[in-house]
Amino acid sequence: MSAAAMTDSVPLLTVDDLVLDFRTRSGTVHVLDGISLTLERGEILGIVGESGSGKSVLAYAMMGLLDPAARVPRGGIRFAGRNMLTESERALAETRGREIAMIFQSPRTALNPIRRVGTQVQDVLLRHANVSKKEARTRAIEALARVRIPDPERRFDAYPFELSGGLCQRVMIAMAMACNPYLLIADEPTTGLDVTTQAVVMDLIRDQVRSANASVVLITHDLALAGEYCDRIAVIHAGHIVEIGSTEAMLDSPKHPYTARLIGATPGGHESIDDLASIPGSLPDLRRDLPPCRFIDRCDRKLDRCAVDPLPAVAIGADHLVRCWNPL
Amino acid sequence: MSAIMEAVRLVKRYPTGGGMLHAVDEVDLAIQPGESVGLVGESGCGKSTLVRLLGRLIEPTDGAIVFEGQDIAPVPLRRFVHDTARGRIQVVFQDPTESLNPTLTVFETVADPIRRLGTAGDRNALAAQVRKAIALVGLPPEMETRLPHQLSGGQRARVGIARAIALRPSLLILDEPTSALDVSVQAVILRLLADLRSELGMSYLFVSHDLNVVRLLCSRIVVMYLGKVVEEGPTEALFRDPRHPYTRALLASIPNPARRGQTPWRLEGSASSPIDPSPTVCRFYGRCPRQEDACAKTMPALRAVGSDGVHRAACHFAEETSA
Amino acid sequence: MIRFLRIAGKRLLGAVPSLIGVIIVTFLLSHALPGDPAVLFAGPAADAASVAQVRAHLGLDHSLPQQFLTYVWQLAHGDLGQSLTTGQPVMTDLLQRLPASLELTLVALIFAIGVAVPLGIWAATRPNSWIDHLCRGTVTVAAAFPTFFIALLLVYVFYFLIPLAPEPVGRLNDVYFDAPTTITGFYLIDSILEGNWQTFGGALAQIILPAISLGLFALAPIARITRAAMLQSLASDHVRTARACGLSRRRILITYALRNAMLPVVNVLGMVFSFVLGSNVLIEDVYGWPGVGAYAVKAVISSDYAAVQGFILMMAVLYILLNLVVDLLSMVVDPRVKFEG
Amino acid sequence: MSDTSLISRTRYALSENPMTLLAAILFALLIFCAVFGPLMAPYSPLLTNEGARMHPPSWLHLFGTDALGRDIFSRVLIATRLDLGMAISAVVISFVIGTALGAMAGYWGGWVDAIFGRVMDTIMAFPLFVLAMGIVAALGNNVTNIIIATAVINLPFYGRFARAEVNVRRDLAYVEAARMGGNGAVRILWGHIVRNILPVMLVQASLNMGWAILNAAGLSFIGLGVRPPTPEWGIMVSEGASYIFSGEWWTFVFPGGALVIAVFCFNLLGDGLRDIVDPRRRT
Repeated sequence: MSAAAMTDSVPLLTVDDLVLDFRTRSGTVHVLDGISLTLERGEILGIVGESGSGKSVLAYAMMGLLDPAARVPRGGIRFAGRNMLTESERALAETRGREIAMIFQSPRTALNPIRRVGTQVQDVLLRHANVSKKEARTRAIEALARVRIPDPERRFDAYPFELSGGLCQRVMIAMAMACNPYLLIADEPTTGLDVTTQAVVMDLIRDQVRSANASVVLITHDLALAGEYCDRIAVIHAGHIVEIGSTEAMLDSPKHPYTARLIGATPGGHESIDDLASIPGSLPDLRRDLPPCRFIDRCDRKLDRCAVDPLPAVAIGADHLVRCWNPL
Repeated sequence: MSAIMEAVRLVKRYPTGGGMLHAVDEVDLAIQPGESVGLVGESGCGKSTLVRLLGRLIEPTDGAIVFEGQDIAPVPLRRFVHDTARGRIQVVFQDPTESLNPTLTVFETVADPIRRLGTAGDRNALAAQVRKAIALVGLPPEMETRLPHQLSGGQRARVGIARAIALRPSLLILDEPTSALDVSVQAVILRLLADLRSELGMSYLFVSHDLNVVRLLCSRIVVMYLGKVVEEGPTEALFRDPRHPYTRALLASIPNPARRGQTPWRLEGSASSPIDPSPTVCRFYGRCPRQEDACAKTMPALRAVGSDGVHRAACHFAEETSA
Repeated sequence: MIRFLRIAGKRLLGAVPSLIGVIIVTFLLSHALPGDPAVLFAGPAADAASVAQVRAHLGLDHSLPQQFLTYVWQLAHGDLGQSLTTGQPVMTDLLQRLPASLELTLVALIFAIGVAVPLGIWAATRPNSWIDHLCRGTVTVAAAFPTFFIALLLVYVFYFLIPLAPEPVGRLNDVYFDAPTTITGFYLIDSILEGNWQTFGGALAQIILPAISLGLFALAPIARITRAAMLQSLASDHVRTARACGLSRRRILITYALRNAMLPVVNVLGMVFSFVLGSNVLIEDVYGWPGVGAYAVKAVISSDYAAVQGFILMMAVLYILLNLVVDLLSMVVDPRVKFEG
Repeated sequence: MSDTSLISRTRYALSENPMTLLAAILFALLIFCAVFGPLMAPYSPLLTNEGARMHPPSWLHLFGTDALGRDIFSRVLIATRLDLGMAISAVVISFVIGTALGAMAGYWGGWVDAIFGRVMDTIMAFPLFVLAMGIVAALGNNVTNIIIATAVINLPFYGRFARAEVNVRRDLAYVEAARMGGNGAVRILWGHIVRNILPVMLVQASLNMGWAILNAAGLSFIGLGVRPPTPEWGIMVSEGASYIFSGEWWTFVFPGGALVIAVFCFNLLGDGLRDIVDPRRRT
């Protein structure tokens, strides 16, 4: 991370040179490699990548919710003074829901199908807010009202299957924000929702965290969506953060060939189909021994050293970092 | 110029416990030869039902489907399956994984429609046709013997397209063909589709929830809401000057980095019930930012709003251009 | 609650077609099949005249639909015909013996559920551990033992070889104990109600081996489905959400995982009931249990048609009722069922 | 399913669950006994021997002798063919009929499905063993009727399974694509749907075999179907039961044990096949 990105205070979240593998029957999968980033208070960071790039695993690692098959040979994640990878499950459970919260894609299945949605919000409050049952109920209804669920007293008693996908996602946001966490991790929160609902949900997430001065990590495959809502964007490719910087810098003058290709392949902003760029090849097989740069097979700017030298971290301007030997 | 496919007052209703579900309600839609028409709308608006009606996978409740000059709606599905028109309307399905039979190789998958409906005489002629289709979608010949689970998402999408174009249809209906794909793959498939259309001279009905995709591929867009067409018009006109409030909301919801920090008017809530909707109330009533008495009294008809006569909208206030 | 009752009523009505089907099948089993019941009823020594007499007496000279109507008419009056072996009305015989079979069935079910559900949960919380493999192995082996064989083995080992269990002479050894006064017909409950702990102990000792014999086979399906459902539940999206919300391990395990996992478990109970009810036939004789199963076996061997038919009908009705209970139970567990209903 | 993946999955399933290998060996042994049992038996199964009544197991009579002096080992061995034969015939009948009817009901729905559902519901409304008992009692006491009864009570098992599997596939995109490609109903049902569910159905059949064996043996045990002196495991257990209080355990333990092994083998085999064919359903 460039020194300029550091402020005087300690960042809310620091991921430092994180390496993460999955042990599977068909070999070790090198899911994440050398991930470093920081997140300040009140900031919205987008992590953008194709499926299989490791962006969701990174989100789960931040929550300390890793699969037992995951191994972390190097690096760490510090959130609000805690090491999220080494703390006990009990301590992490205290933190989750209170200081760090998460929302998921497909909100209908993310909620318990046979428990009233209000009760699920209430469960979180009872666990973390040290309140009576009655008080928790009142506060749960308030939380539902804050996410603009119409008629929250009545909806408190609804089951997830009685609500639309958009409303379920609002309930999830209400649950996540019930205890005013410092950080909200949103893992593809609008996948599967209609575009109009997506806009409503994203507005809601943004407004909620802004008013609580919380931070967001938005995991998404949609660069345009990240562009509209995030302050900064990190582009992840095959377990590497290839470029990270302010949204303007990333979209206006991308430095990594992959970022540029990604922007070129996003349908919005093109006048004709002929302008639509493609990205050749696909993600490398993460079970193999990988070259230092994992984009090398898809890159038209590769140099000889790309296959040999470890990835550089080139700072461009104050808050823009690219990991490429031959940036644009 | 006569349309290659024209739906006339097409209706599909389903009986449900609570009444009749009006999935597609008196929809008129014409596709000209060589034209590429985009169909957009939120989930549950009836666009999938319309695709299945036009693709002749389900029987319409009422209305006509005129394809290449003949009304094919009265032909029962059981018989239509063996009709020559069957091969001339093909559909590319949404999920490339689900749309391939897991036990059939790429070759068998593409050969199936040719065997059933094609004219290929002997084995060699069939193989030649299959290889041609596989080559057209840009799959290397060695993929022929692969099974779906041995292919990547993009390759599966290509197989689905190869199967659909194997019979050289005149109308290809694409039901969200790229929604399950990553952007990088999506871009490739979209370009392939554009190339195939000009190469084979097909007409497209392209269904998508992504307006940006539709914009790139289609010259005309049809917007559906709760079983009805609420607006249709040339792509540029519709993007520049949407006349129906729903279309406006749809356009305003497209993620756009240029709008960062702004909160335009959002379409909240969900559509009213499609079960026995009132025939005299605008379907958008209740969700519309400007609902007036007229909207609750008469259902607005789809009518021309521009001088060109092709841009049409179903709103009482469609003449008021948006700011 | 009103919604619950309304749907319960609906389910009750939904059982009517099954009931009609059951009545038709039992009727067909005796009337429309090869072989002449009149010959059977009249006995091997009867001449043509007495067969004809029996035929007329049984109404077998009427047309099939007419016979069916007579049959339904008699059923409606609780008339299942006369048993040839006991000479009593079949209904009386069955009602007399039913409590014994029901008591045994229920104890067997409680045993099976009580062992299998915790076992399944235990295995699911430690998947692929040695505990898991042990559980899986044990229930697989248990499921391979025919009920009648396990019954014999248990008697041989725990009565003949190591005399731990009492002599298998039915519900209570009347040499030492007096039967409790009939209140529910279940000895275990009646003896408690009477406060007669000695009798309770005696009845309990008698029922343990047959109940285990009956319940053992049911262990496998219940334990397996519990394990599978629990594993699925623990891996589900909503449990992930609960973990992301930092809920306590206990709350996640019980409120979020277990309650959801109970749905499929409740659903297999129907199948398990079917098995346990049917198996009474196989083991009652071994334990000298005076239930309907042993009665039915005797009836089958002596071609006592009315008795067999009555038994089948009664079991089917019982089973339909039990399934209704399962249905209502799953409604309590899953709110979604209510809305679909 | 490609050959390589089938082999690798088989290897995986075997390494994951070595019991499947044991099951396969037991299965081979059972089939061997069923085919060659009569040739290998040291004594005639019906040969009574006044001088050798109730002999405990010895080298002369591996499993001892029964009250009539018949060699229990020979009887158990020879019974394999009958017991497996009854179960396999019953399973084949219910598999074929159940799958066909269920698939049609699931595909066409409507009144075909309604009638199918009613018939299955009626069968399922009985405790199944009780129904089997009733059927054999009514149809007559012989082996064929045991097979018919066992087939009837297993019918809903396949029928409902096939119906459900076909029902979820009937509107899948690849089936609709097949319709687009000019396939008629029969071709779609057989070529595109049933062929895909056949492996899973076969797993169900092998899981069901154990149950069919138990059912047939249970019927003989209570005196239905097979009659003495025919060697059959259920009937032999039933005959041996009389000597339980005189301690002649071998009379019922060996035929009972044979039943246990057969049922155990098929249950394990079904589990193993399921792991190979359909790993998701593993329980």
